[in-house]
Amino acid sequence: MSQSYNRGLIEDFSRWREFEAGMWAWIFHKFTGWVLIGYLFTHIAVLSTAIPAAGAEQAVLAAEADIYTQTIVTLEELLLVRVLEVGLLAVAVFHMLNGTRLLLVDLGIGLESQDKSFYASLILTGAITVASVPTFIAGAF
Amino acid sequence: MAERYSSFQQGGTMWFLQRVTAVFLLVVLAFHFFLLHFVNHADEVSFLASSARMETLSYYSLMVLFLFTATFHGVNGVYNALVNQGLSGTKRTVIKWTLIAASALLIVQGVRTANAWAGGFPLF
Amino acid sequence: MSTQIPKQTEKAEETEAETEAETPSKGDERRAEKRRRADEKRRQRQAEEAEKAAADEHTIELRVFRYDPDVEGKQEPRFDTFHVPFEKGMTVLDALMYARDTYDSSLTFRHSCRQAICGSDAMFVNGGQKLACKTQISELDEPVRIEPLPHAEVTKDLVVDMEHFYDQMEAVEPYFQTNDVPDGELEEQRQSRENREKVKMSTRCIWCGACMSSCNIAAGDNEYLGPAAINKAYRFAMDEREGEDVKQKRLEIIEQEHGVWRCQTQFSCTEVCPKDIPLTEHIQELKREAVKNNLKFW
Amino acid sequence: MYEHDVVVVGAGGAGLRAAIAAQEEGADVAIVSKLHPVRSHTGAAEGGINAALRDADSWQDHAYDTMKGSDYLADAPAVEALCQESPEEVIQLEHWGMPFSREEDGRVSQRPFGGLSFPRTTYAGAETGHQMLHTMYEQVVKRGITVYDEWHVMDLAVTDEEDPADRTCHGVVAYDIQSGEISGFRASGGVILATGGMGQVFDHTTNAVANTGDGVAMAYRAGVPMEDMEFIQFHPTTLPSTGVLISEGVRGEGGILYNDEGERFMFEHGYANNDGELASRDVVSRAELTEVNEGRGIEDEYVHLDMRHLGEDRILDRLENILHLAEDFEGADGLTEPMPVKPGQHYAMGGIETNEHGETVVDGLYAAGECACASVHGANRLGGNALPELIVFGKRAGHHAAGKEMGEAEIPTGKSGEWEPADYEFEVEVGETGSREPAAADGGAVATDAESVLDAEVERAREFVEELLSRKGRNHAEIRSKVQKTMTGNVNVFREEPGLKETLGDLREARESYKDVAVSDPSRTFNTDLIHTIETRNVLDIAEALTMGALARREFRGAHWRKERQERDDENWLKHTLVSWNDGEPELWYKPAILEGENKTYEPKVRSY
Ligand SMILES: Cc1cc2nc3c(=O)[nH]c(=O)nc-3n(C[C@H](O)[C@H](O)[C@H](O)COP(=O)(O)OP(=O)(O)OC[C@H]3O[C@@H](n4cnc5c(N)ncnc54)[C@H](O)[C@@H]3O)c2cc1C
Ligand code: HEM
Ligand code: SF4
Ligand code: F3S
Ligand code: FES
Repeated sequence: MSQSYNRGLIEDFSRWREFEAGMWAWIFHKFTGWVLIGYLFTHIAVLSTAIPAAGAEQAVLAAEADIYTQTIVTLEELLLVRVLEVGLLAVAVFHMLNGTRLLLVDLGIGLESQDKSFYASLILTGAITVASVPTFIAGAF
Repeated sequence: MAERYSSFQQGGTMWFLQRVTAVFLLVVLAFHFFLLHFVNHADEVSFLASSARMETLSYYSLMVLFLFTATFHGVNGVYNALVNQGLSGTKRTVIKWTLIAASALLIVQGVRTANAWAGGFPLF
Repeated sequence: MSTQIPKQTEKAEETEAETEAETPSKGDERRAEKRRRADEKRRQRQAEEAEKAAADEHTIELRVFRYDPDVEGKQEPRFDTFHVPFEKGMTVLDALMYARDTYDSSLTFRHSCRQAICGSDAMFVNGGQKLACKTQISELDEPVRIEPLPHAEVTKDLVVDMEHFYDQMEAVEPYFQTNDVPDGELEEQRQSRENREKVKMSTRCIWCGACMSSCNIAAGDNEYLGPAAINKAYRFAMDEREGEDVKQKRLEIIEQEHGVWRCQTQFSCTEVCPKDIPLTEHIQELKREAVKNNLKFW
Repeated sequence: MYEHDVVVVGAGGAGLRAAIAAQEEGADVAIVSKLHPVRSHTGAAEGGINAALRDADSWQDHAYDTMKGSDYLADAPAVEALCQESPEEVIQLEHWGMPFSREEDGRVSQRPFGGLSFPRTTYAGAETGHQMLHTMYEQVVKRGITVYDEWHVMDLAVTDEEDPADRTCHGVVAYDIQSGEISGFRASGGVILATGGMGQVFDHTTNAVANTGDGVAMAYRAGVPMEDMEFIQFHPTTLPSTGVLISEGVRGEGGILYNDEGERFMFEHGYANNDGELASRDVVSRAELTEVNEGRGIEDEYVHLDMRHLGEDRILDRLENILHLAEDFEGADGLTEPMPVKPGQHYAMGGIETNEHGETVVDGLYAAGECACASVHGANRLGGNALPELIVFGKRAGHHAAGKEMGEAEIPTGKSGEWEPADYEFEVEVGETGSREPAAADGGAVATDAESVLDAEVERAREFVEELLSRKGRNHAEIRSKVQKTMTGNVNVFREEPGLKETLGDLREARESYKDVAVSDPSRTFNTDLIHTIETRNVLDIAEALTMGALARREFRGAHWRKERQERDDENWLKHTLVSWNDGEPELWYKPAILEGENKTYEPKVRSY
């Protein structure tokens, strides 16, 4: 069994500089994937306040005073949550775009421009995120 | 001579399912985001509005399918990532079953929520 | 500034003094004397070199990784600096050979053909896996930093242990197998031009190990077959002269737990391969073959 | 001590084929090689393998072409064996999966090559050697043949009888480069030397750095004669800084050679008024050097090979590989500038004297491949004839060593046949310097039983290494570089008496200096300094024998040109040159070339194409 030899700090700290596009794509995809599944769990947790809410009076529901609606509204009032939501969008968009890139790679399409398609995913993610900021922030203030 | 690694795994099937679910998610997630952030704004959400959507069979089943695929895709992705990093042996078995349990929990809870909105399984 | 003087000189001498006190053998004395002389020579050389560097603008500064488990003063990895006069067409290997033959004959690296075919001299040059003999010095930023291949055990200086890489290469049954060799004497197997074209790139591998060293996954999972071995499997799996049943066996080999599914399409293998083999493409094609084979619905 | 039936030294094309063959015969085989097999220089061969595969072709024609190409110095029995068996060997490679280039109908492709009367050069793109080497290594892996890689063989363990013909080889002594261990390898069946070329004798060569002719030197010191050492092929188009080969294809496509004054010298200076750049290798090499010597070389070193006029499309289509080579190894862009080229050492026709079964005069010692001289190339090797030599004679040696019955050989070895002593007196003393220093050890050992011969040899190797590591002295690199300089200066494509004598003197000095050579790296781990120092010894022995042969042969035959007599002299020189170590006092002698083949005699004719 061989193992990598420790060549001290020089190697460990500066290695990332030498990463190729494909390695960054891999790291980002991983990161975004984990964020998304993490979010899915919290998302369902928050949404399941709808279960007790379902037992509430019609009037309460109509007045939007049920626990589900209250939770969501309270959360949405926090600026932090809004910012995190934009972040989530960015994460999701990148994961989708790069995921599409990976699906193409799996099909053997466009392998020569795999680095360009990664940069394109990054740029597009940025653009879409910026463009959607108004919608997400709307009503927060 | 090198050791032969022959433990034949159904890596192929899982790999393939990861891609298939990805294609599905690509469409549904886009739809989901669009519907709940752009068509309807998140801060305007209410139980009744959610309920109204959930009461249609097509939306309900799409969302449940969304939940299933997203859970599979996400949890399988996490599991693969760990295995790729060298997770093995008992640790692997333990984590595998923990993840499966978590997925089951997530799905049960998710379906219960959907049912709460729909007032039981939507029949039309 | 040069780092050619080992920082441990003093410490090394201390240790020598100790060993001498314990076992005052002639051999030890001689070795100690030799080391002292070597150090002195090294210092002298370094002074000369610095002078030369100042006098001649066309010198290249090399910073070379040094380590030798066997020699006191080299057991702690360090970087040595060499100044090598530049010549048109000079490759990293030329520069290393010059440094070795002129300044320090203990500078160790593998090399043989000098023409990118023996695959001995893959190393880590300015942060990338390169074949030293195929890398022009003029295309690199200075100082040129030369290290052994990452993620492999360092044997000495720029030499790494290739055993594991060889094991992986040999784990994929890397030999032609067929059940129907034509009977007639001097009768060859037929192969279409298209098929030969298909496997052509995959047969160019020179076993340099650059790809394996660059792959993050291989670094994390020691048992991962790695791009070169998978490419070797591809070379046979795609050869139409091998029969269908052999192909089944080949797919099983590459589908094993640490086989193709480990690849995360990071592409660094493809980027560094000195023979321009489209490794990721080959790996991906095998994945698709394997899926087709398993699911058999198209 | 390691024990096997057959020990093969070297893992290039010849060594791998020999190992496979011996194993097929049921022997327990081990390969000992200083490089991992796939690193061997066979991988560098580009052009192809000659084999008469087609109905319109015949092995007889191939043999005829080879005899003619050799300038009638090859031995017919060996040439006929080569040409008869090459087809089946090539098909064997095909059956092992070698990815040959293919025709429309799926058969292997063949192309024309210099000096061949039929396009019979079978190839795999421009990487035939690479494919062949890897295909054979795959078979070695398949068969599970033991390979000791990165073990440097230092010397042979041979008994010390007076007459080399009475001696027996019991094994080899090798140094494990990784660990510094020195160990004996006992071979009860035989030792097969397949150590390849000796390009490092010259300072500009297409050969690898590892091609130091170790096997030849070891066999020489053990008493086996070296045959036809003076015949060295120089290739006219190699890159000046590295010696990388620029294929003949460039000139074939219409590439032009220019000197510093922009003259197309092949025509303008009348070197080859008909064929110009496409004249044979030795003619073009001599022309280039003449230009440089007369002051018309670029930077006094090389000439230009220009292919720009062929146009980008054609170059990219047919010579793309060349663009990469020029770019990677010389930093020259073949599309926009001419490429610098000069002649470089390429191939050694001579080597360890063997018969057509690969046997040497010493019992149990075989040689095959470029290090051997069964004499299939004579005074000049045809392109594409070395690779078939590896597989044909590799296999023969392997079979014989494993005990296969192969009949009586027709080529005599040693002084068992007709021979005559040389009448040439060397003015400089040659051979061993002074008393027998460990640094200049003879191959023989006094004992006769295998065990003690090996032990003695191992002991001697240990002492030698200890000595090198512990004493102080000069670095081998300066000695090697001196040898390479004088060899390239005087024993190059142009050879004349005064220069050759000067070189013999220089070599004498180098031998003296070698007596106090030392290794400054004290390490036991991967000590390349030590390995190179041991190799330099071999380089020295070979350079000397080569120069002796070149001095003695006063005629112009094949690759060997002598100013004193610029024509072939069949009257006096239809004979092989042999140099025997003779316990440190080299002896020069001759034996006749065998021109009678199986069913015809190859009458010397003028070699013109
Ligand atoms: C650039 C180039 C192009 C060529 N093109 C062609 C061509 O197109 N057609 C053709 O027919 N011929 C060609 N040749 C010639 C041919 O390739 C060689 O003659 C042939 O490959 C030599 O093979 P070999 O097996 O004898 O030696 P090699 O392949 O050189 O192998 C020698 C082996 O011996 C081992 N070895 C050496 N010394 C020791 C030691 N002391 N201890 C242990 N092991 C040792 C080495 O490790 C190596 O494995 C070409 C040659 C060159 C240089
Ligand atoms: C919207 C469309 C999506 C696409 C196109 C997509 C695509 C992909 C692909 C192709 C992979 C496999 C990467 C590989 O194995 O090499 C992957 C991994 C992953 N995905 Fe998605 N995905 C999407 C949505 C999601 C969602 C909604 C989640 C969260 C629930 C998610 C979580 C993950 C995780 C955790 C991984 C594993 C990451 C890792 O390797 O560490 N993905 N995705
Ligand atoms: S695939 Fe390329 S990088 Fe990897 S070992 Fe082969 S030649 Fe080297
Ligand atoms: S770098 Fe590694 S992850 Fe795959 S594409 Fe290459 S093997
Ligand atoms: S020296 Fe052979 S590949 Fe670089």
